Amino acid sequence: MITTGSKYCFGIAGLGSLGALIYMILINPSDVGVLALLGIAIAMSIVGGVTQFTGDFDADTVSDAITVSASAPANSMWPLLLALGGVLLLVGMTTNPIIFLLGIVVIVAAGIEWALQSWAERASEDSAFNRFVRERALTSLELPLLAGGAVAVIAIAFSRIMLAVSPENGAIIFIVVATAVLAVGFLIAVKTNLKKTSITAVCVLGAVALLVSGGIAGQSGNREQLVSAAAEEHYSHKDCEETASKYFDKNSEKTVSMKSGILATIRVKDGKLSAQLIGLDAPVATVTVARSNQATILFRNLDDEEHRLVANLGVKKVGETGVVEKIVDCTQMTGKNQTQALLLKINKPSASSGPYTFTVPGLEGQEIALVVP
Amino acid sequence: MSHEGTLPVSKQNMTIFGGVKSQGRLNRKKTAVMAFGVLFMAGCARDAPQDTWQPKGENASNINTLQWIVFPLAGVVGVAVFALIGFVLWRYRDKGQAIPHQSHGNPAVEITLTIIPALILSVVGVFTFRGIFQLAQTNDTQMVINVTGQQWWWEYDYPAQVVNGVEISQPIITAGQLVIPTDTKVLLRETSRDVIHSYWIPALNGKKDAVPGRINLLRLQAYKPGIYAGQCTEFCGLSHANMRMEAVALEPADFATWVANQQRNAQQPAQASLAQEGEGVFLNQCIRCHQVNGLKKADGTAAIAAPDENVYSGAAPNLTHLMSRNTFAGAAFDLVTSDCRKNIWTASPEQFGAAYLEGVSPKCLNQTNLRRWLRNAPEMKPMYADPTKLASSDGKYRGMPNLNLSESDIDKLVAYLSTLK
Amino acid sequence: MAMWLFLGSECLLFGGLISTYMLYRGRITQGPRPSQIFDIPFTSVSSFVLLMSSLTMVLAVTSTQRRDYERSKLWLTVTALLGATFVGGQVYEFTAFYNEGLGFTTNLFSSSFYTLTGFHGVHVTVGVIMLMALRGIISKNRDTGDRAEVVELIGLYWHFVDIVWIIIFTLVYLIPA
Amino acid sequence: MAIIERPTPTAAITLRAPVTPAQSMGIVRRPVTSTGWKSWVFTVDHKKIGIMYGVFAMFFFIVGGVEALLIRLQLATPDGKVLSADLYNQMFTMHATTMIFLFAMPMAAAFANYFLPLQLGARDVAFPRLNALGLWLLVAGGLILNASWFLGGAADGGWFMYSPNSGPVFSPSNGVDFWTLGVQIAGFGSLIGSINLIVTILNMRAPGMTLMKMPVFCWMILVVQFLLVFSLPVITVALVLLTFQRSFGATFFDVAQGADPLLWQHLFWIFGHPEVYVLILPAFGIITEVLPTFSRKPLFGYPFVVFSGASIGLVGFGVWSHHMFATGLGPISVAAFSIATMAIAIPTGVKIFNWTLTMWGGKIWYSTAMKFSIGLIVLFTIGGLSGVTHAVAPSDTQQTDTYYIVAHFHYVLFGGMVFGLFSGFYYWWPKVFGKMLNEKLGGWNFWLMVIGMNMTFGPMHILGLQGQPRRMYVWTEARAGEGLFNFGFWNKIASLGSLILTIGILFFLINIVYTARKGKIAPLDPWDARTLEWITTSPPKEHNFDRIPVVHHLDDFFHRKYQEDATTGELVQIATGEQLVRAEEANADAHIHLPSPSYWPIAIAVGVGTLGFGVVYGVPIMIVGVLMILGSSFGFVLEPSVAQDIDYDPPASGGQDTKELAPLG
Repeated sequence: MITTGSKYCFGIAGLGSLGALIYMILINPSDVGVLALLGIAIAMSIVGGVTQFTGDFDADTVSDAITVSASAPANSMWPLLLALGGVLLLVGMTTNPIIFLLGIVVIVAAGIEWALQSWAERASEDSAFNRFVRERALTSLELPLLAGGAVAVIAIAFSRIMLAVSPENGAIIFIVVATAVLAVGFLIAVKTNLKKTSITAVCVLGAVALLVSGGIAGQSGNREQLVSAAAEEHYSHKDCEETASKYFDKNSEKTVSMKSGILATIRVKDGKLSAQLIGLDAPVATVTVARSNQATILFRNLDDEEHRLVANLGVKKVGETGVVEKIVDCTQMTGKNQTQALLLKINKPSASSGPYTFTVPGLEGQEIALVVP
Repeated sequence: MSHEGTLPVSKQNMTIFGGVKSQGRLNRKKTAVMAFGVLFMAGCARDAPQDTWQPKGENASNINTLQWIVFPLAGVVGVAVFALIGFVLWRYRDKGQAIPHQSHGNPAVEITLTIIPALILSVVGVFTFRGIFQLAQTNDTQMVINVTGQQWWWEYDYPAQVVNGVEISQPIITAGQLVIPTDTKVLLRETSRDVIHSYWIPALNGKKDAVPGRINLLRLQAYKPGIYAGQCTEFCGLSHANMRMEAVALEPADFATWVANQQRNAQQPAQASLAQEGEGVFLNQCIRCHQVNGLKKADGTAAIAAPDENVYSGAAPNLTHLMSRNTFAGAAFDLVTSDCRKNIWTASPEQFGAAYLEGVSPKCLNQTNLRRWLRNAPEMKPMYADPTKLASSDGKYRGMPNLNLSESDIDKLVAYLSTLK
Repeated sequence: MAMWLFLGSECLLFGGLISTYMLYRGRITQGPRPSQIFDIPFTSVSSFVLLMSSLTMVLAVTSTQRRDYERSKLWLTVTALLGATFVGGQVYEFTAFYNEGLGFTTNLFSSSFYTLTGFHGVHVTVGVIMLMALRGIISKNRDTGDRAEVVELIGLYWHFVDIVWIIIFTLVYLIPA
Repeated sequence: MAIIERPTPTAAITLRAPVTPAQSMGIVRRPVTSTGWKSWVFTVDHKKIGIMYGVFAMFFFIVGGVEALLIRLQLATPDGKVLSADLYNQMFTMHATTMIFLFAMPMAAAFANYFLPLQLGARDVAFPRLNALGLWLLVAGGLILNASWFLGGAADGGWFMYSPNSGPVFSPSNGVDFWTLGVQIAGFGSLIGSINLIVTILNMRAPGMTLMKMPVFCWMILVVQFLLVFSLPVITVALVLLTFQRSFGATFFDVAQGADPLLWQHLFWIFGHPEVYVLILPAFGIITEVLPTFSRKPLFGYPFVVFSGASIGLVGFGVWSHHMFATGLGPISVAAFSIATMAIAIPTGVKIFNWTLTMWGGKIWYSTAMKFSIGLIVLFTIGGLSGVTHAVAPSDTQQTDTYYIVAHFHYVLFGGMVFGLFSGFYYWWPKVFGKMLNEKLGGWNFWLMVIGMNMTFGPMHILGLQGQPRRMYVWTEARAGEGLFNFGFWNKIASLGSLILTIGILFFLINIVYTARKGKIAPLDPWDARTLEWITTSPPKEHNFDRIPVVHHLDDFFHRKYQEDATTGELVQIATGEQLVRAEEANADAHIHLPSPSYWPIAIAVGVGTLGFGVVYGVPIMIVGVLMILGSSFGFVLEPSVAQDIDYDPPASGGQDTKELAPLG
């Protein structure tokens, strides 16, 4: 015999699969929505199977119990939430997949809560026991999910606000929010005679303020500076000129963390360029780097002026027009007694478009040959 | 049969470790038989090319000295401990004696037995300390060679330098066989293009890993001319077992000859010969990865290989002087027939140089191996060369794929390759 | 006892991550460098917020020990809110960095930075969830065992996460590469 | 969420609501009255968990053994054709991984779980449900590791998984993903288990048992658990970095970005070297129980053995780089690690001397358990001495990554650890199953294993010194040397030896079956033993002890049986073990609280496993896994350790969690 409870579950499962089918045909067969609806269908059929199997919803005994039950079913907000979820689902289908997903989450949560609550309410005639059963079944899911949801909402809303305002104001807002939380906490702790309603009011107010400003900030988008940074890709290209560039050389490195596996060290001292190879004591005029091989070159500046090391790696043709472009790589501007590393991996031999050289802009006429056999 | 005076004893020592000690306790009565067996083995065992107890150069000799301290010491300690255990097991077996006195130990004995091994080890420690710094010395280097490992072969590049008065004016690139002059302190600068490999010529020195992004130094020196076998010893993927190398030591004069030859470009094959057709095949296929110095395209420009576009490591062996080496494909296969190989490997130090510099003569060429390789390389040496499975490595091969050459193309190629002296 | 051992183990976990970061922070072939994008004033504020939450956690522990459960609920909530604010600050920081061109896969600095601070952020988030759940448990009266001890243990965890952040803040943000 | 669980089950929790009898909780009831397979799957009893660890480990011992046999078969002849290069690489990777993570560690956990509370005189471990969680996480890890065989190939980077060879380019199959996840999950299980065991040892010893009156087995387990607690997080870091690299495109081991491949090696070996002691110390602990029992003499120099074990553990953290002598560390660090490595030989030597001197002056009973223990001393000494030869770093550069090292660590791990575990099997089988393993079959088992082991791994010393590197799917005639005793000869001997070894182990399996069918019922004190686990029935009751023993001596059980005669000073037997057990039963405690079974440990493990698959196969599965973990871990936390009355069907009116014991006449 199919019990009432499992009928309910199987019904939802059927609706879910129908929804999935419609969704698949109308919108997009590979969308995540289909997966979600099918997931609901499968989950509900499993729940239905379990209830059928355990007979917890057995209508015969339960209906008797209800008639003699002293406590009427408690007020429930789950139907309301279920409806809300349905609305979100419909709205989301036409507008935004995130709203759609939210709808699914709300429906699943409300459905499970409702189902288990109604089951628990019929579990016995003792309402305290019923509440206990419900809590036993659900708190372990409710607690972490609610807490996780709260963290997510706060973190996302807060970060949207911070992204929208300037960094200075952001820091101030951060301080203000934190202080407000602390202050309210201390206030409540000290003033023991505060009314519960006023506390609740403050909390609700805070929550609403956070959500609303977060929503507005999210709509208005990121602050100008971040938008331009994303669009212009400030740090993605290296400027190998003689003078310092705005972004690439901003706060340039002073030391390197690589100490091992240095192929060669190139120094500038008294305006003179010199190179030394690992394993050899005498300075060399040519640095040989094996083809396609990762090589680390250290650049050490011992002069007062800032310098950078540039590796000139021949030319390449760009596009079909045959415009020739130089291939260069370089370190940042390096101050006095500072060191920077240049990581090179050269795939083409110097015979192909060479010669390759190391130069330091500003020290004209000096170079160190770079041979890639 | 070994001619090294120290060898029989070292073998005996090794066998003590493998055989007698482990089973000595099990069957005391057979110990004598086993000891006899050890002597017998010591007489019979022939040298394996990668034996770690037959140093042929200064660094390996230093290591060997240390081995000769620690192995016998360990052997003596082992025998003493086993004698003690054997005695206890025999003496205190259950003969129906009363339950013994419940003694809980004797601190004086305990402390003595802690101090004795500590003393022995500190002696070993002093020698170890000296050995480590001896081997790490690089400041009297006479020659530098860059060694680069990749799946699954070694590339050697000799930067421009003057060695024992012989000038290497432009870099030499070769693969598979490392050629060094005798009695010269050679510094290898090891690195790798893909995964970690390890360079090991047991007769010349211990091993040192070739780590990508790092440069590790390893010093080699060979007393006498000869060919010394080695093998990659850091697991490096599919064909790790097939990644071998050989170090060839030549008298300085012979080395000069070798350098002069290596610096020459490849010769154009004779007009209208099979080899010239082979050159065409090479330009069509092989040049994608393999460089031959001096090879020109039909329009007269230099042909430059682009392994970086086809192979993940971005390198393939330079074949300009293929026939000057007697192995190929990461020293895994012989380029010479087994008879010719034997002649080179067993040549006396005086004759070795001439035998090696002769290269692969037409009668010595191992056609079977070379043709099999050209027909289907990954079948001979496992490599990641399936064109359908290259998604993870940017569509590039790791190793040489099957080129599906026709038999006539293979004939032509073999003719061409054998001109690359 | 078990918590102490667990935290000891966690020390090594963060130790490993911090060492990785220290090794890699200067190895940059492309993209922004740490000194170019860190916003020290902002991070100082968020560190301060996390520190304050440690204070409120202490208050929560003491009020639980006094069996003043109303206050302990209050302080737990405040701690959780401050923690959530910190997490929000981290989400902001990550988004801002990403916009400036520092993706997770951009360079070695970015991978190790995001992994280290992300791991810490996950620890804070787990802590906040535990705090909120603990508050729920207390109000539902559904705790198992000694309530004061439970709060104290979670407090221990919270302080640990805090101390780790101070170390990270010093090593990652304040000491220049 | 270990933190909320209470160490000791306290009295029943009172319910706020009055419970109407005759109502059960349906499916949300705890599995308190389960029978059959459910009584194992949901159990929190340390003995059942111990047995399950053992069965799991034994299964993977056989799996790993088959892998090893295939390897030996491949290498018996030059250019072997049994396995392809790819399959061979997977085989040796999984052989090591299986043997270390799925056999050795779980088997040690089996002994620790079963005997630790018994030797300490405790009713259970400190956190029984965490104990179950540790087991199920290990099972989840093991399944994930081995699932890779059927899902596109197992990991092929060696158990050391050196980067960059383990990166997405060089190992494109999912094998390495499954490997990293499996090891992470199994490692997490071990971490939980070790925290649990440390708390058990420190908090739950019987009254009177000071730390220095604790059996050495417990001491060794304590050291091992500390090693695990501090080394597992380090490998977790390494594995997380690798997972992020492989699954999310991070750059940690991307050399083109400037990464340093040695980072992996350092992280791995900071874990990997203590791991060696994690594997060997439990075996040391076992034979330190067996040797005194069968020599009828207390351990020689108990404090020295304890402190040498602890110092092995401590120094074990400072020697990891000796696995990296060939990686170019620089002479100063090589020298430092070389010396530290030699130093660790000293406490190990102390142990060997103490074991030998324990037998000195004894009355040695050559039971199979004793034979295996003596086998351990001898074989481990060989492994230890060959270890000293490569503590000498220059000499190590010739030996590392050759078969000499394979020989060394198999003497240490097979000759040491496996022999110790087998000694434990024979010694404690009657305790666990109430039947004696057959001694005659045991003799065959022992001698075939000794011969097989020496034939397999002995020749590998010679192979290594002759220059055969490890991890090669084929070896070649060209490098084999000439004469009779070349690679070919020794490889054949080794392969033949592995067959003999297999037969030896088969004898053990035969012995198990024989014992189960026709085995002799074990007396209560078959070995005239010395420690507390023998003061209860075999197999022990669910609550372990009828009365918690009060301890006065090291080897308390022995001292309850024997006393020195005041005048002659000779030992006189005053009671048999049997009498002591009966006396305990007669004076049994009236109320004993035991923790109740739980669904949650296995539920969490299923969630973690799902999360693992999600990392490989996509975010939706990950989310499902996370939700499962969240829900079940909160269920775990919110559940009292002892079941409530309403958990029973029909609900009890109180007291069902309390076992009422009828005193036996």
